[in-house]
Amino acid sequence: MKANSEVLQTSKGNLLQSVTQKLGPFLGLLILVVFVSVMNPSFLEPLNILNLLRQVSINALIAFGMTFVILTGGIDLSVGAILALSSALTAGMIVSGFDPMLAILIGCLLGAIFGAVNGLLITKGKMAPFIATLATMTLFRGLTLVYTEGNPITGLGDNILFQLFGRGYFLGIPVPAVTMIVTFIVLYVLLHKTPFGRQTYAIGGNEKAALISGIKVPRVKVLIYSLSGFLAALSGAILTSRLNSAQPTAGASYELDAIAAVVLGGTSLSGGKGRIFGTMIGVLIIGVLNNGLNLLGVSSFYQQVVKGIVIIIAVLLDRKKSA
Amino acid sequence: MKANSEVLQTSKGNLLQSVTQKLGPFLGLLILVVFVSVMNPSFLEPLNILNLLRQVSINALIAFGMTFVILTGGIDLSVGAILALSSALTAGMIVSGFDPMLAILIGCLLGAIFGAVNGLLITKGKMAPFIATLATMTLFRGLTLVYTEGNPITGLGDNILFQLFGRGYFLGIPVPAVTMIVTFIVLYVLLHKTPFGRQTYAIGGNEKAALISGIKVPRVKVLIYSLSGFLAALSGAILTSRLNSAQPTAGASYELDAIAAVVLGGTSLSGGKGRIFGTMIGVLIIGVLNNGLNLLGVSSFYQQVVKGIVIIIAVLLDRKKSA
Amino acid sequence: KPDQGEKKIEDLKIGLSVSTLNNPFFVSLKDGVVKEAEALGIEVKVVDAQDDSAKQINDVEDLIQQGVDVLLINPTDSAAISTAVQSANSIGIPVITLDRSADKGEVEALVASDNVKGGEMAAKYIVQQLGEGALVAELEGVPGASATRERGKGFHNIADEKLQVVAKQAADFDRTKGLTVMENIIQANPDIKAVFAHNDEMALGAIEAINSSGKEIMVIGFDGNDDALKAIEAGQLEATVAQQPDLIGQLAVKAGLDVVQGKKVEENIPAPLKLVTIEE
Amino acid sequence: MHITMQGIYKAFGTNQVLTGVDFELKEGEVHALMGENGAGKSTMMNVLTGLHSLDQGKIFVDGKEMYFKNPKEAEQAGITFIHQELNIWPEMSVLDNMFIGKEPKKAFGLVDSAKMKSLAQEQFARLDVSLPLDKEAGSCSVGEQQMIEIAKALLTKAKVIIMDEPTAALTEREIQKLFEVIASLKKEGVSIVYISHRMEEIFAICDRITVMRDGKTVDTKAIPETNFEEVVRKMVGRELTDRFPKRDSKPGETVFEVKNLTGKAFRDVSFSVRSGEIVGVSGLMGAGRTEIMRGIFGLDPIASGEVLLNGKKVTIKNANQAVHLGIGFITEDRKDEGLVLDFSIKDNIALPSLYSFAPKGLIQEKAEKDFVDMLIKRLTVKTESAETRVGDLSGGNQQKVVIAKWIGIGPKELILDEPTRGVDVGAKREIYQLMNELTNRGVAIIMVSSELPEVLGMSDRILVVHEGKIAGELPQETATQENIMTLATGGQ
Ligand SMILES: Nc1ncnc2c1ncn2[C@@H]1O[C@H](COP(=O)(O)OP(=O)(O)OP(=O)(O)O)[C@@H](O)[C@H]1O
Ligand SMILES: Nc1ncnc2c1ncn2[C@@H]1O[C@H](COP(=O)(O)OP(=O)(O)OP(=O)(O)O)[C@@H](O)[C@H]1O
Ligand SMILES: O[C@@H]1[C@H](O)[C@H](O)CO[C@H]1O
Ligand SMILES: [Mg+2]
Ligand SMILES: [Mg+2]
Repeated sequence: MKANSEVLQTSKGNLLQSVTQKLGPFLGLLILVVFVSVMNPSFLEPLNILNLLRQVSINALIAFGMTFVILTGGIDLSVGAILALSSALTAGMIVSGFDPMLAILIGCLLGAIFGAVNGLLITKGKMAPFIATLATMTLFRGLTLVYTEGNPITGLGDNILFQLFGRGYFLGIPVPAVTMIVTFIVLYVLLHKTPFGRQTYAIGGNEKAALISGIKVPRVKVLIYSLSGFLAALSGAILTSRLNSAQPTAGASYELDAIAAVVLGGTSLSGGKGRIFGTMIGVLIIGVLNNGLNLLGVSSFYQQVVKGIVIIIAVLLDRKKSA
Repeated sequence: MKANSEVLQTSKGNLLQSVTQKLGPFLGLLILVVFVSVMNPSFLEPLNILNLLRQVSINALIAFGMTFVILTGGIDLSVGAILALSSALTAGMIVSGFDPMLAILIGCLLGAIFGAVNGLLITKGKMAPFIATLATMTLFRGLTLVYTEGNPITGLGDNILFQLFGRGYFLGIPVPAVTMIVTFIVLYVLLHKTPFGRQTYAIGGNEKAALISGIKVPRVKVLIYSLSGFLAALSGAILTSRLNSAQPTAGASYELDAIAAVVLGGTSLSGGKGRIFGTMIGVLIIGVLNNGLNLLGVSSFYQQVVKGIVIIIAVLLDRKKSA
Repeated sequence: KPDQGEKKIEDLKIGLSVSTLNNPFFVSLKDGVVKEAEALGIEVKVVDAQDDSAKQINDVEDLIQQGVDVLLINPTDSAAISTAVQSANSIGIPVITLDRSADKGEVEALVASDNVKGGEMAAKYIVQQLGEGALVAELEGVPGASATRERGKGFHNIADEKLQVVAKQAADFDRTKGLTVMENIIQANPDIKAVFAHNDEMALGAIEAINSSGKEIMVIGFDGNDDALKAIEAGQLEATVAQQPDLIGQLAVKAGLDVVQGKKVEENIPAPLKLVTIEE
Repeated sequence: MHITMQGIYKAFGTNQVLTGVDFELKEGEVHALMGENGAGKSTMMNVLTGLHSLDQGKIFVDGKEMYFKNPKEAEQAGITFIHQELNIWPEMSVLDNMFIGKEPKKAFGLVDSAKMKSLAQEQFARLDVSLPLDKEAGSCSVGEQQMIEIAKALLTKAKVIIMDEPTAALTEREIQKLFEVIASLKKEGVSIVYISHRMEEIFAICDRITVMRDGKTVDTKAIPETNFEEVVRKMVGRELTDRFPKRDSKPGETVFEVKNLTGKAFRDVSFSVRSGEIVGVSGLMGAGRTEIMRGIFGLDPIASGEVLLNGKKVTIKNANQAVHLGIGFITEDRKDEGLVLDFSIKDNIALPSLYSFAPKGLIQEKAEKDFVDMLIKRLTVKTESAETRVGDLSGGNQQKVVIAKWIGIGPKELILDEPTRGVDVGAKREIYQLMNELTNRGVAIIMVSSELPEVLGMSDRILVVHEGKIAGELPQETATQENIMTLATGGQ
């Protein structure tokens, strides 16, 4: 126990560092929130906050999965396409008479299977994640169009649970936001408190060493891409309920928003470093930007300019700090 | 000269290897061409081949620049947006009375400057190329929309040189194809015969070692991203001439086609390994796919499915071979 | 011109280039073409530009390569399609455009609804229902698309005089975007009374946003697609400026046939627009 | 535990690496494994522990035929491998590094961090290491990382520990500590396979020795029954006269001088090097020697102080400037910083002098090739061709390529940081000879080394660094292991 005090001492230095690390993106979010609410106080109205939470939940779920993927040093460009494909299949099942909640469950499992395809291409096929998921993005998108013939799938009936899933409230909180929060907690524990989470970091930090340490790298990766697919499908189900229809074009370029959120949250694209809490902040930053700029009446053209600049500044500040 | 025979001997082994390396994608292209022309002989008609060359020239120019970027271990997601922005600015200059060829030149230089911005964010700002160019993609796209107010820019007059640039023929070959071929030759020499090219490979192969060997890594990178921007702008100019207008939404997701071409050509996304000749083949594979599937009357939905599968198979075969 | 007039109808080949098939509107438009052609026993080759002008001119080249006798083009953009039209002209293949015009080149006929007029119809309807000076919002289509420009133009022709357009945001003809953009608009402008969406997809998204806000806001869409008609029946959508995409397709095939057979056709073939409300 | 390996064959593609190895490890013995770079030592151990599958041959563990499918299985059976290439997760804490893949668990499969901490502290105490457990492993020096690996291995309570060059990055004090631990493990009946290129160590702690050459075992003997010369002869297949070739040094003018150099990890560093002189730099692990050299070469920022070349003040803000001034830097980690592993020998050697082959913009390939072939011959790099991928060479030959690359710029001043780390005796001697040739031609050399015999055998003068400062300077004549260690540990 002697050594302990010594350990604690530097622990403090590290604690501070890890606090600013967490605080970095958080401060950015705070500044943004203050700015927007000064400019337009209606931003802070409870109704808008609830709106905001519901709006971000879809990107959040995708970005959670993306966090795991990026932590292993990978990337998943196919999430938007998986969202569209699984949501079309789910809607198809509902229309053909499946119980909606069962259909959602099957849809999410299908999403996990699509994700597993990515994982297998990357591990067994030794493809770079970028190119593997770029190819499956095209493939899944194509399959969606083939399946839907380019038309939205409607007529999803009025099962109350299904409607609540995307549109309802639970204790006054929008159900999608509840789904998001519960998922966050589960994934937080998975990532930070279990061997699986550590293995995720270990693979991204040094894959060779992970392999030598007996980590079943391919298995972990396949599971992680499946998780990403599952979460994409889950967010697809929320979207399907919100829109009361499955859109063949749903989820286009959602991968980019998710990746941006992960990076804004301080997770390194080269893997091994980052936290899911940061991703939640990143998601909120993007959400507040979208919502806030709309509230401020900024034209959608300028919105893109602002978004680009905010991402640059946020990442630059993060780099400065860690340097 | 004694040592030479010894050297030659294993050179042969290496030669064979490098031939199959080049031949890998080439074989894929050949199979594709044979297949399509058997199914629809009109594919091989000279007119269609010329068409094809013109069609691929835009992706080719972008993919050439992308090859350099990827060889350094980077990626450039902003090329499509640079294409749109520079082409809008070029069109703006033409409309306001600039000589069209001068405007194109300035447009290309502006493209190089936008590329340099990427380069600086990546080197000075220490941002990951993926996120830096993702941010500038959003930014440049936004600026394009702001500048054009979302409208295409038309009324580009009827300067004959400008029209020839995208639509004309030189010795019976479409001018864009000529531009592509000339650019290919210049870049081939640059990459394989000059110190600059060697440095490009070295940076991708081991950036630290390159730095310690006295290579001005930041300078080389900035130049390479500028080259990428320049070529995106050049292809933008061709597109502007072909469309006789600048489209604010032009170039959307062109980055993905370019990256796919580079990877299909056997260049590794982790940098340091690959060749521009392969990229040319990759571009042709994608071009033949697009053109061929149209000729075969495959519905656009299935086209995406086929494209996704072809990319997967091609990359998998390439991996197998090199393993 | 090559004397295609001698060809039998069954030997004719029609090329159709569609701007995108990711939108039910254009799917119906395509179906209109295909059904009409089938009925006449004519072969149709369809290509899909996926909303990319550059891809579209490649597509048109590929159609020409396949020896089509007449080209039906639904341009992604009126300016960008001109060169493709010109190259068709240069080898004597007649061109008919659908839904959107071509700025340059010789086009035998444009089969389309009058989008400017449609925009005006929507604005007039709002004025008629809510009176002058009502606060309204506008959900715009893909920035730069001719439908966006023209519907916006028509709408503002009236609205700038008689209504107050307090919010105007692009939602790219997309239902999902229609939903989120509308949520934000409501938050920023709680007092709006009506919203005009440049198409039904966005209108349907907006309705979901309005429903969850609990406000009473009148939504007017554009297109008249199946979902929208159902929503009108259900009392959720106030009205839509209905186009008849399948009719546009049919008329285009007829016109194409006429041209090939050497008959004269009208330069502008209008497909009637109809304001659909619950009364209809 | 008793292990026998019989007639093991292993090839990577067409590269036949093991061609019938026999090896026996008895319970409670320390068994040295020696051989030139590329002889197949690491590969044999990787085959044993299941990282690589074998093509032919038999493995018996305690008399039972047994083949491990992966390192984890071997570890669970009691065989732990401290790899030659450090398996560090630079972004993770020291603690996490030690427990990846074997975290103690509590309820619900959650990780038990408290237990992890106490287990780790136990091992650190045993090794006398005082590293904060939550420090990022990447910010630890190579030596510290090596200690983490050793502690990690001790955690497994193994019956067999394979140590592949564990001391390559350690300094005397850590090495002594490690030897104590090895002795106590031996008492507990643990068997140790000890792979090293350092003769002294082998004779100090091992019971038996197996020598390998070209993928075969040449001989196994009890240590008392053999000697230094015999081992070397068996390793290289010929007689090797002296370890350190005779130096005939005639230092000239001062070529290089630093005055009061201060940077992040060092203060007030002043010294000079004359032409034709080798200045050795010694010190404990983490003393800051590498950082000083990086500062001089422009890789890390300098807070104050000056650098003089041929008496003229120069500013070096980046490596490019250093190279232009004729300074070469052979870094301590050749794979990470020295070489582009996917490049050919030729492309690596030509890298810092590319522009001299391209007077008109295009690289004159003939000139480049002739130049490289000349260097390959002069340095006797063992290869079939200049086009061979550097990553496919043995460690010693890789190191020669790094040196060739810097000779190629025609240097006035060469900095060598651990120039023979992980290099076998034969190749070591060739590198020493090369250093002598260079100094004969007037090149000034700074040699950072943690191997005391090397420092003593090759330097004309020795600087000792302690906690970022020059603690003293010893002329070759009076320097001994003892007085160097005294200075290095802060004594006077
Ligand atoms: N994974 C691999 N793939 C291909 N070749 C390999 C691989 N691992 C080792 N080799 C080759 O096998 C040979 C023996 O290597 P090994 O690492 O076993 O040598 P060693 O005796 O440990 O040498 P050193 O003393 O340098 O560590 C070398 O030629 C090496 O290039
Ligand atoms: N990248 C880094 N970040 C932070 N600290 C570092 C880094 N590299 C080295 N250090 C620290 O700087 C100090 C000096 O390290 P350096 O590598 O220069 O020592 P050295 O004398 O060369 O020893 P070694 O034999 O281990 O190379 C050590 O305390 C080390 O922990
Ligand atoms: O007319 C069409 C439809 O309204 C469609 O919804 C979007 O594009 C327009 O051109
Ligand atoms: Mg070894
Ligand atoms: Mg060192």
